[in-house]
Amino acid sequence: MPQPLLEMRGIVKEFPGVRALDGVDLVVRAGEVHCLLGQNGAGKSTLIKILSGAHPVDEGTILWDGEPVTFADPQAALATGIATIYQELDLIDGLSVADNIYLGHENAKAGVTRDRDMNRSARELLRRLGHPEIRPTREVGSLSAAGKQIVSMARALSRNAQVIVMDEPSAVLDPDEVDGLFRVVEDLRTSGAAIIYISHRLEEIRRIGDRLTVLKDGRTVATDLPARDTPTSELITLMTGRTVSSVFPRRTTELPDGPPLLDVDGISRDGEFSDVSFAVRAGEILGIAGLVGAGRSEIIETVYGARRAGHGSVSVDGRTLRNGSVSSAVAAGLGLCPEERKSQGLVLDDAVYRNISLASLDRFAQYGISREGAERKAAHAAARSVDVRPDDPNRIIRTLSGGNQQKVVLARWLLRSCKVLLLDEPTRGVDVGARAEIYSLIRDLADSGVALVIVSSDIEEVLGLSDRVLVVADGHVVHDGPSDAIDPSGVLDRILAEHESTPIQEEDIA
Amino acid sequence: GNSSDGGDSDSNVSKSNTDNDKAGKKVVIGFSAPAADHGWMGAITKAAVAQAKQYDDITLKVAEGTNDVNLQISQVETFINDKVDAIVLLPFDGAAMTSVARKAMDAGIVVINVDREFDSPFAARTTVLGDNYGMGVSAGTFVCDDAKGAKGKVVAEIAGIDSLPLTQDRSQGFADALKKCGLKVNNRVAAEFTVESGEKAASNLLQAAPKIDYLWNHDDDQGVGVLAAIKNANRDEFTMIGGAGSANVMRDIKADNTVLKATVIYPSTQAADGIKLARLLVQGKSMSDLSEIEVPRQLKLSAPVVTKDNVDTYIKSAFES
Amino acid sequence: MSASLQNDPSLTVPAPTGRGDRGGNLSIARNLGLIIALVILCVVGIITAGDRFASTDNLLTILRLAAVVGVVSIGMTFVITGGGIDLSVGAILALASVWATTTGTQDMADSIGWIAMVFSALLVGTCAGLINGILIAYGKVVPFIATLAMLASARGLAEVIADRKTQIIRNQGFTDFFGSEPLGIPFIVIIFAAVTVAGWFLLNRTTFGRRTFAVGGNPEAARLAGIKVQRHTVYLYALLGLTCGIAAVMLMSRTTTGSSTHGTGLELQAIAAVVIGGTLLSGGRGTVIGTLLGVLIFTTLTNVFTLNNLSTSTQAVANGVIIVIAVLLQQRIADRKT
Amino acid sequence: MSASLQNDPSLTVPAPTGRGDRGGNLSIARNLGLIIALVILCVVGIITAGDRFASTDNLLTILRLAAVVGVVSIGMTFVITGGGIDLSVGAILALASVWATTTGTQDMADSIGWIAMVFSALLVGTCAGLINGILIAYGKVVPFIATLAMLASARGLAEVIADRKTQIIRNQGFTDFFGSEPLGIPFIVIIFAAVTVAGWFLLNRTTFGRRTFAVGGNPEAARLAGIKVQRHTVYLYALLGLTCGIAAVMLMSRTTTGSSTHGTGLELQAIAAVVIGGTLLSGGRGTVIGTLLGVLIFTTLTNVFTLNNLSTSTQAVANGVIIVIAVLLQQRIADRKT
Ligand SMILES: Nc1ncnc2c1ncn2[C@@H]1O[C@H](COP(=O)(O)OP(=O)(O)OP(=O)(O)O)[C@@H](O)[C@H]1O
Ligand SMILES: Nc1ncnc2c1ncn2[C@@H]1O[C@H](COP(=O)(O)OP(=O)(O)OP(=O)(O)O)[C@@H](O)[C@H]1O
Ligand SMILES: [Mg+2]
Ligand SMILES: [Mg+2]
Repeated sequence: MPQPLLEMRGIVKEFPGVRALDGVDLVVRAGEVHCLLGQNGAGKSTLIKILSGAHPVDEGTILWDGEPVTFADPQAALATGIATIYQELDLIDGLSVADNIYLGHENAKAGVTRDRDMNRSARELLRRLGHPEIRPTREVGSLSAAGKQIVSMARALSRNAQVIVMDEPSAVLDPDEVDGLFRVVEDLRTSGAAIIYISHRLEEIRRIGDRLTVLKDGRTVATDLPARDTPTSELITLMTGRTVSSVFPRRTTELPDGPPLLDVDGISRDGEFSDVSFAVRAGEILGIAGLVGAGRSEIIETVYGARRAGHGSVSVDGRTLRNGSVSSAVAAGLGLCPEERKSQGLVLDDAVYRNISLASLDRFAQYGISREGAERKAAHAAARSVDVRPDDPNRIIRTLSGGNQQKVVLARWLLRSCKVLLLDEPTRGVDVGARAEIYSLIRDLADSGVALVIVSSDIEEVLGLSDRVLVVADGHVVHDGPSDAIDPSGVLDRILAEHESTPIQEEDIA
Repeated sequence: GNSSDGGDSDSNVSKSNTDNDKAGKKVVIGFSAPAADHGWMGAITKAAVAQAKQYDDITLKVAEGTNDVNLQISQVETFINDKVDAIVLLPFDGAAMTSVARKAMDAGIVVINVDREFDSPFAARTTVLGDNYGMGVSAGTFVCDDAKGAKGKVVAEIAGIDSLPLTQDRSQGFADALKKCGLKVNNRVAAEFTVESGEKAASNLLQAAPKIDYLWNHDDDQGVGVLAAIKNANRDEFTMIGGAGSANVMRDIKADNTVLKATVIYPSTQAADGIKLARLLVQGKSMSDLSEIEVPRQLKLSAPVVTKDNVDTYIKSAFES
Repeated sequence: MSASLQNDPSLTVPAPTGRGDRGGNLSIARNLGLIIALVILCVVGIITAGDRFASTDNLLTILRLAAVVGVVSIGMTFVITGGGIDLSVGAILALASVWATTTGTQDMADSIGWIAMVFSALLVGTCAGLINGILIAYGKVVPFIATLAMLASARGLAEVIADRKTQIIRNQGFTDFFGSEPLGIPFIVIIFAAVTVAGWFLLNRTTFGRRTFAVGGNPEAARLAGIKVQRHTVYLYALLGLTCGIAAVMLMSRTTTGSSTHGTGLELQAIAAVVIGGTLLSGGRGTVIGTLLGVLIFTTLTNVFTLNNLSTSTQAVANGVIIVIAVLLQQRIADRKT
Repeated sequence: MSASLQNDPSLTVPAPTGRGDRGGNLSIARNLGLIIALVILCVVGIITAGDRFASTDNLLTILRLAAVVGVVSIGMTFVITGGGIDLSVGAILALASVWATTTGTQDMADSIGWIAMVFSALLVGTCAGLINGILIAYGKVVPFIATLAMLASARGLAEVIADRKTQIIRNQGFTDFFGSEPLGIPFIVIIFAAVTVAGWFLLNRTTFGRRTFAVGGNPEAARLAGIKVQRHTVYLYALLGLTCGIAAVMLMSRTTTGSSTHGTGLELQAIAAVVIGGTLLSGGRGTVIGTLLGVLIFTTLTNVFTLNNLSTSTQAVANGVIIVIAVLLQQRIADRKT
């Protein structure tokens, strides 16, 4: 067997109060796609941040081509040949796409940038990734999350690295873009590079992985497993230490008849979506399917009052909500788990319990004076119900792993016990075990009479969870019907049909 | 200019050749003044410190110069706690410092009020005042005399910090004097007593008034900037009068090669006088040149006009800004 | 790069520190540096000035000096925690003091009592704060610019109203009441204490305080959690305006005047005290106790300087150097404890 | 899946604003409000003051006035874009001007030429900036506090050195050189223009500028991209210190003096010009052209006021109101264009 390109041995990393890594081993060979698996908070991101020089290591050795190396800062790792796509988008919003791609290794002569050359090569990279429509001169802040992810990938490619680390790159991509990503991964592998790939979607690992390493609670519990044919149940047991059935919990009771609880009547917003109507009854789950960028987030944000509707109205329990007012929506019993948890959902430097109780402050207060004890207790219970780890309500959100942050947002609305809950990508970045728990939570909420609207890029998930499904393409509702009457390919067909009927405007590539 | 001729800070210090200078009982004096953010105020503090050094029996405590009345009040409070014998106080705002000065007097401390008057006679034992209104009158009278009754002369004024009562007094005096000979202030801007602000204000003023006959500038320190601006604008059609009486300006007047022909003195030795008086009062002495046994309640220093003719008399006591 | 950089704590993600005044040992750790700095200052004061420093009278002098800037700093803590900044506090104080001492107001005070003066100072302060808040929350003018504009306008207006004259308070009732010293403690120190306690309670024990942290920490998340972010922002600036009004009354009693020059430079003093205290300028984290310590440090520093007869320029230089040392000290201590 | 979907333009959402001065029409839209405000001001100037306003002399007066604060504002644009702030610029300017005009320096200038004075001003400015930068980047002192401390120390030091006297420049070569007017344009205006062009180029056409945006926009991301964030921060403050040194030379030539009172209040003027110009106080977005417009607006405003013989108080009130209106106007226009 050839010498491994990269070996990490006995890696230990401690944060104040947590031992995030407790002796992790990872061996990566050239020309392989090495998958890293583990629950939320297992230490995957921490491990790769040590590899990329973002965190200093506490103990352990890193061997590169058999030679011990230390990465004091990201520059050192990049110079060695390790490029990283981080889980949290690490782009500079104010800079253009090309500037972001070449940040830190600009094409410049005597400090003067050669913008034209950079734009040209950036365009080349984006084309290779299957996204020629993203203009290199465009400001990154104006891109959607998926667009930003593509730019991050282009940036990693631009380094011509020997090891490329991808921390949940597919979380914000739709199936089509994941295909594009995998083509690039395939190219890289053939050219002899090694890829470290992190994802919570087992089917992806089956498709492109060669070998895999499983982390649990900061330790390596299994390594050198074949990615393609290790049984799913074994992987899940390795990760979680128990067995989890990841089927969608089916409705056990008949959907009660009744007037709609949430009634959306012909809402539109210029340039985003038009004439969207739907109604959801108490206890019903409505799924909204569509590709990234179809305008689903915009629709439910408008329902929630976070965006002002140009036309149309939203009513809850027969009472019309004030247009563009989140507080009136919340008062009427609406809740929203937004799409981007960091920028829209969480106060990152505040404690877990305070983030959870944020929407229910009045419930734990008398004459405006908080009853801290009761609040903390209730919030802690809500955090437990979605299994936030570590189980410490005083923890600062910023120090939680990505998936656990998502659970905190969910817990907020569980605590508030709202009548209508809008969930935008509720399982993005959530591990298999927790995902099953969230599914059963959603089921329980519906059974207890809450009306739910779920947006997800995972079409199976939408269909599996919901009673009724709305398919959205280009800001139009192209299908509305019971979810058991349509299958994933049916959904895609509707979307394609819509795309063919409206010509796609190419962005100017010049 | 720069302190080229060294030790000129001492030249402002006066010693009388009487018994009063004989060492007496130790006197602790607290001194507080506004921030030395312009030359005249810097000269005031320096002169006071230099004066105190002349007497072995004086211990001077100098508080940080401040334009914050709240802080200045607390400095006086500290002096009271310290049980100093006398306080020489140049208040940022006389009215605002009245009540704390009174508290000091009530505590048996001799308070000498300098330059900016308290609004209660009980707040200070003695007040040493420059004559701000008189300054304006002197400048205005100079203009009237020089204009010799000619009507329609364009008069411009560059004031100091406009929100200070003393600036208002000076302007009032100037306007009143001008009225007597049928003139008025045609253009007025305010600067901030600093060179930079003088330059700025003057640049704009010179644009606003294409032709000027007389220009009164309240303060010679900002005057350095005003003169620079005049030079930058290549203007020389008018006569400029200064204020306060810095050594620079007197040298300019003497040399007679700029538009600056006169200045109105506003003594920078007031605080130094205050120190001397405080010492006399604490030691129970009198002003020996007066037959009066007690130190008088108020001393108003005059505001003479310095021109080429009498500059030699004043240049020795002028402050280096 | 050298290996020493590996242990540089600054390279890692910011260490989680306590947020408000609570959080047990964390908050003590965070304030410990300040407390140590204050203690060192006091020790220096005692060594250099002995009894003149360590006397009740001197303590009260320090507290009286701290009171005016302290009350405003408490208000400023709310605005900065809520993600804003206010440069107009000194100007608002001046305007309130002038308004409350115009002949009109004083005549009213003569007939219906000095409460009319207090009331008009508070009202003017609150209204000016309200205007700031509305411009910032609804007009979307950045706080720095909106309050800079208010700084210019309010002071200009104060000058116009006062006609550049210092207005003297004739009403004896007013001066007597606020000049009183129940139990030997100056009344304005009592007000300062009351405002501090109320501020601490409001920030740490009420939903208002909780919303302030959320609005400052992540306004978008706060909005999506149903908090009326704009309205809350207006409240914050109005609250600060109110504290400016209170400070105006305190300064009026201290100086027995109203003047358009009152409160000059107050904005920097207040912001510095708040930031030294540990409130984040970027919002989301704030501590009233820290602010209190910050104010006391600055005031004690000035007091020690005055007692020691340092020259003004030396004081300024020392001031700067000491501030930096205090902050560096505080950081090292906070880092060690977490 | 079909190829057509891969080109789905909706992966990208509508662009909000341009970043720097680049981005073509977007940046014009962003500056349009400022340009309109400036034009309105000029129209008001012409209506109220006629030829006195619209003359070459007056234009040069405005530019001369703008030059000093302008040069510092360009430097400030870099620091603010890089996520910092500097309150010490006025004090640094004062210190540099005093240092360059001490008898020692002037004697040196007499023997080796006035370049010695220029050199020492630039050196003092840069060193002071360097100290700021090191305190902030490596000492982790928040910029507000570090530069506030520098403000106190530098001005105090300037007072000590100058002994509170205004130091007059004797060197004729210096005054002649900087007072010259090649082609009728005052030399300091030429310096201002050169600094502006250099600043624009540095911010928009070099890796240094690119990294400044990155460091200000997201320092952690910049670090992960391999940028030496701390070192870059030091450079930014040193650069601003250098512009303070340049401004000191300009002010020395304008007033023929060095003084510890030079540059009083400069910090707020410079920050206000930068922020009005559209640079984000939170960093990551900055524009040199906007700053230039901001400086010109403030200077023209003062000029028009003076030409119209307005009292300082009225000027202050009007100033505040006009700033707010200009900002509101600019926002409405920018909103409409995007
Ligand atoms: N800066 C930090 N300070 C303190 N604790 C941290 C910090 N960063 C991570 N942790 C902790 O380290 C552990 C590992 O986190 P990490 O982000 O590596 O998990 P992960 O495997 O990537 O999870 P996910 O799948 O949710 O992204 C978690 O318990 C997390 O709370
Ligand atoms: N004008 C805009 N500027 C910046 N960001 C925007 C803008 N409009 C939308 N976005 C953001 O872009 C993201 C993606 O929007 P998109 O239209 O792709 O929604 P979607 O169809 O719901 O996609 P997804 O599958 O990611 O939920 C959203 O988070 C939205 O907040
Ligand atoms: Mg992770
Ligand atoms: Mg979306």
